[in-house]
Amino acid sequence: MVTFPGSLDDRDAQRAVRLAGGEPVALWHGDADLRGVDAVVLPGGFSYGDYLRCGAIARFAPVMQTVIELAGHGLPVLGICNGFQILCESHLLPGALTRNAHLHFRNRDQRLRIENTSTAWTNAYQPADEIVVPVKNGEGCFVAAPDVLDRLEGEGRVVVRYADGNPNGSVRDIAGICNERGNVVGLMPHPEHAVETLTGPSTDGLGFFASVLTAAVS
Amino acid sequence: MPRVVVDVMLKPEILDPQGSAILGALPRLGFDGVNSVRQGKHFELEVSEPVDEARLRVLADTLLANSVIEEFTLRVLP
Amino acid sequence: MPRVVVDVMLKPEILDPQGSAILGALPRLGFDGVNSVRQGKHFELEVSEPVDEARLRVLADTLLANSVIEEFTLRVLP
Amino acid sequence: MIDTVERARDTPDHPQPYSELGLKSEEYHRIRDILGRRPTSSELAMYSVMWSEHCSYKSSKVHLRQFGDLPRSEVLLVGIGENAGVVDIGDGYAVTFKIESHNHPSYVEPYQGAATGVGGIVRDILTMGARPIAVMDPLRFGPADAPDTQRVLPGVVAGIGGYGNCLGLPNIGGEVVFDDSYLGNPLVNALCVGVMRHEDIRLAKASGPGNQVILFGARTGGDGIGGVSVLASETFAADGPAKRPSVQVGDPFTEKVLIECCLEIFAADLVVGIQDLGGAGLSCATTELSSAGSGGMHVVLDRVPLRDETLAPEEILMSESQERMCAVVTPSDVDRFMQICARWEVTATVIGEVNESGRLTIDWHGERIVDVPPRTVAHGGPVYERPLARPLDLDDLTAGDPGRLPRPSTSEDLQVLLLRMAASPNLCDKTWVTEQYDRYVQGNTVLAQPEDAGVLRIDEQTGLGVAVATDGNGRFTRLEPYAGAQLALAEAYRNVATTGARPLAVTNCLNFGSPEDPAVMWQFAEAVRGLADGCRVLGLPVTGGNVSFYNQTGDTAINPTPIIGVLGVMTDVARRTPMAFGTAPDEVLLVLGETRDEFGGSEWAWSEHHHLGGRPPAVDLGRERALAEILVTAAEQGLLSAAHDLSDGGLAQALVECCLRGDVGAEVRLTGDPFVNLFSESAGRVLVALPAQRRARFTELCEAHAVPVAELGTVRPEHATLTVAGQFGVPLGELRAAFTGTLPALFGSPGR
Ligand SMILES: Nc1ncnc2c1ncn2[C@@H]1O[C@H](COP(=O)(O)OP(=O)(O)O)[C@@H](O)[C@H]1O
Ligand SMILES: [Mg+2]
Repeated sequence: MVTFPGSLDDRDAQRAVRLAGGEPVALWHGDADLRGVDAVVLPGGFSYGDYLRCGAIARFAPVMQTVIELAGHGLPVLGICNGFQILCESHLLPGALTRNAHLHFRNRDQRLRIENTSTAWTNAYQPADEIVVPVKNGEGCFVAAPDVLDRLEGEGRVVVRYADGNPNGSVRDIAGICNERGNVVGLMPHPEHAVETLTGPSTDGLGFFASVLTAAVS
Repeated sequence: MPRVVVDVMLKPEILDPQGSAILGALPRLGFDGVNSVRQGKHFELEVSEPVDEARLRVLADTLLANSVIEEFTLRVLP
Repeated sequence: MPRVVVDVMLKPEILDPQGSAILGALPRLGFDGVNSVRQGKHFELEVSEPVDEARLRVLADTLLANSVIEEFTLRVLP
Repeated sequence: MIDTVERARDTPDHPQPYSELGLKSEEYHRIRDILGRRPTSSELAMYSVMWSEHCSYKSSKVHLRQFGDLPRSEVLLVGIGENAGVVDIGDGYAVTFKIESHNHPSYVEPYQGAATGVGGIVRDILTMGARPIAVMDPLRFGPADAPDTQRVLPGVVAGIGGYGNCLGLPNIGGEVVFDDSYLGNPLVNALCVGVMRHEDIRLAKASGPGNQVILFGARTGGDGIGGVSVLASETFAADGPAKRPSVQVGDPFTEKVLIECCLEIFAADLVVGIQDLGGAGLSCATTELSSAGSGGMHVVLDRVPLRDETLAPEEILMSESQERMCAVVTPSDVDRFMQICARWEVTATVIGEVNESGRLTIDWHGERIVDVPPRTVAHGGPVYERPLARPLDLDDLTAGDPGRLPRPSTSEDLQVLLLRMAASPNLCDKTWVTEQYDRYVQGNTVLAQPEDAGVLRIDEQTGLGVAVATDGNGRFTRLEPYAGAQLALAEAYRNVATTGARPLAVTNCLNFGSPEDPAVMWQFAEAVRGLADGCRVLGLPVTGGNVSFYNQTGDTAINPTPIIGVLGVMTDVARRTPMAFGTAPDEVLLVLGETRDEFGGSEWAWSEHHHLGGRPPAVDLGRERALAEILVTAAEQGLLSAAHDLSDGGLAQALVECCLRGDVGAEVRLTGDPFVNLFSESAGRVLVALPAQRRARFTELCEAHAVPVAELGTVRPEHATLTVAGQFGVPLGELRAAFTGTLPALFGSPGR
């Protein structure tokens, strides 16, 4: 779990990892050492205040140089919200996240459809599973060039899609995507906020963290 | 069609957190020699002729810039 | 000290909700004759001499603009 | 030329602009008497800003004393006088909470005004040694359809969200109220809650001679100079915000980093005392710290890191640049302190040293520009017993009984009224606002808006948690300030209890017009007396608060608006009672309390008839206590599946909200006048739902506490209709459309 200056959901994501049966390890943005972890989560928040562009400054942190390198060798990496933005800025994932079409920050419980269950982070779900997890972002509108989108669709790399309403204007209702290998996944919604009935709209988000434990074992 | 460019900047005495954050990041990226960064907004408008510059200034002043904290420059390009 | 101005705009094919919102508000505020509005970012940098423009372009291209969705122009002012 | 102490001695007759700085001539002469000479311009700046209404409480002090005189509460660990009060919630945990106003700045520049309001209250909480864990935002605006509300509301909401979201603080509740009286004076109040272990409580004092004074956080710039005295103490000129004072811009990222940095510093136990820089900036921090500690401090002002090198020393002392803190650190800890700051890339500078001289001395360019007894600046300000006079129009107002207003006479009228009320700006769904706030971050939000109170888990192992609610009703308070304050207290108290939490402590923000108007001052005095008396009956301490005066346009003051915050504790948040119907099988509905024909100051009278008159509903705090006892016990025993307090809009509104929240229908049967039953705003009532098999046990509990309980009806999950037997049935879809359509129609539909 990487903490950048301005990361907010880092402790929440650690809790989610713990509830899924994993052992969370705190990593620091300024430290290039990943301490031998089996997978990396880039949590939500406002790294560097989201100034300039979301994720634009965090992308250059020392820790990201290692993440970029090891992701290329198959290390599972999940970017949630701000983490997704950082992955796009780092070019680990294609496309970009822009200002929500309605120009507001929006927090709501969102229905999603899991479109790809073969990634390191979604193998615990069944194809076409529908889950409810919170979304909360101001710049979550996914955009990419038409040919990139066609490739993403063609290769099954749209991992999650908004169902029942699109909260930010993302093209083709895309909520999350993965790289070619399926080890790097980024999504705007927050599965780590749907891991306990007491505090979340559901426990549907646990699957992301359970998936990677299986992936790490295999 | 004539184009009008409006640049909006925070007044110099107002804190510019975005500019400061970028400036702070530069050394980490190995860029030196930049002593200050300020970030503002850049608007490009396409307008019909004839261009009523005075009216456009009102527009910039009331809508594009927040005169409490920002100031603007306006250029009409042919 | 030399100043460098970088203007960053979304590529034309990318939707610009902020520009559209402004355009949509204009008639309500009684402004007509504006046919399009696009909103981008405007950066003003103060740099030390000598100015290495090529290096500044790299800075603009890697940090100030995201080449996936944006394009930029750079001007060095004396 | 620098105005030094020496020069001030030599030029006693040098004219000084004290009145431009907001000081009265007597006040200026008092300063001269204290110093035995004329003040230097820097000293004058410090006194003027610290003796302003905002910082010195000169008009309110004599009244606020009543809060300090309440019986000592055993849960109160730190009381009024510190940055925020601290209460013991058990298991070694302490919670601090406080409300502040940022009304005038938010009118001038809604986004930044509201954002910096959040920033300021969060620093107050942080200063106590606590991790901030949530915010709330009680807001008041002019009419929803007024053009200026279109400017102010979206900006305020975006500012609160922009700052709070970026800090990672869940927003768990607040209020959005529209009323003509706030048109030129919106109210932007912000509450923050923080948690710490008992041993981590920190205080604002500079003790230990030789200890170092460290300024850390953002650099000091020219923002908000004079903001305190101009923004907070003077009424706007009749022509509106034309003479715009400079505005502060917030940097939430810097504040977020500052929070984490401070918490790490606290954990390493590196501070002797700490103070945030808010209104009056360094003037306030240095004088308050030194007067609470060893009594003396020396500061070298040249060391203050500046954003703008052209600032004069007076300006540096008055600057309200945000995101700054001031700490007192023993010399041996300074290095470790600096290391933590460096790790977070927080600028930190030693600017001075504590001593026992009894004086605050400040140097600039090697010359002495300030030499004052700090207590006289921080606490020696004037105290006024302002004249009080019952408002001349009050008799006419109370005589204007709403009983004479036309009421609906047919079932069809009633149904139309129910839908229209549900769609009225004050009662309608506030999702347009609240979805701009993050309520999930930190992962401990158990209940948030639109529930009666926000509920936060504090301890993941035990489930220990707190509930917080804020309430205020300017119309009730206008009609009868004493009762109005108590009604606000009662409602916040009831809201906390409705979720199952035991009310523990009170904070408040008192928003009023000009204290120089005897009618306003009377309202203020009555409201404070009502609140203090109310707290005595409920057995709750007032832990702190804030006063905002001069909320008026010309001679017209806002409706007096005390906002009351109540904090409660819950031993296990898993036992909280939510408001949605339909979460348990076979639910029956009961109403606790008595419904009377009470429409004075009601939402019905206002939204249907634009009428404000008569008397507000009767308050019975003994009944509120009994009610709370029932609700808390019922939650502990797991008797209730839902509960919702009856307030604005009465039973009708509560039914609409509970049905829509659970997306289930209900059928109710009314005895007596259906209009009064549905729309009266009698206090001390709660609507509950529970599985039928627990009804007997629950009614027994009510009888034991002598609270009347009436059968109302049943939840009907299979019927998507709210039915009032013998009157009407409204499909939920129609209800939802009415309830949710209003704000998007007014402020722009945010898309699908
Ligand atoms: N209405 C009030 N009720 C109770 N305490 C109050 C009220 N107004 C101010 N206080 C208390 O007076 C003290 C000084 O307030 P203030 O100067 O606003 O503090 P700060 O500058 O830390 O915000 C604080 O302890 C505050 O809680
Ligand atoms: Mg304070």
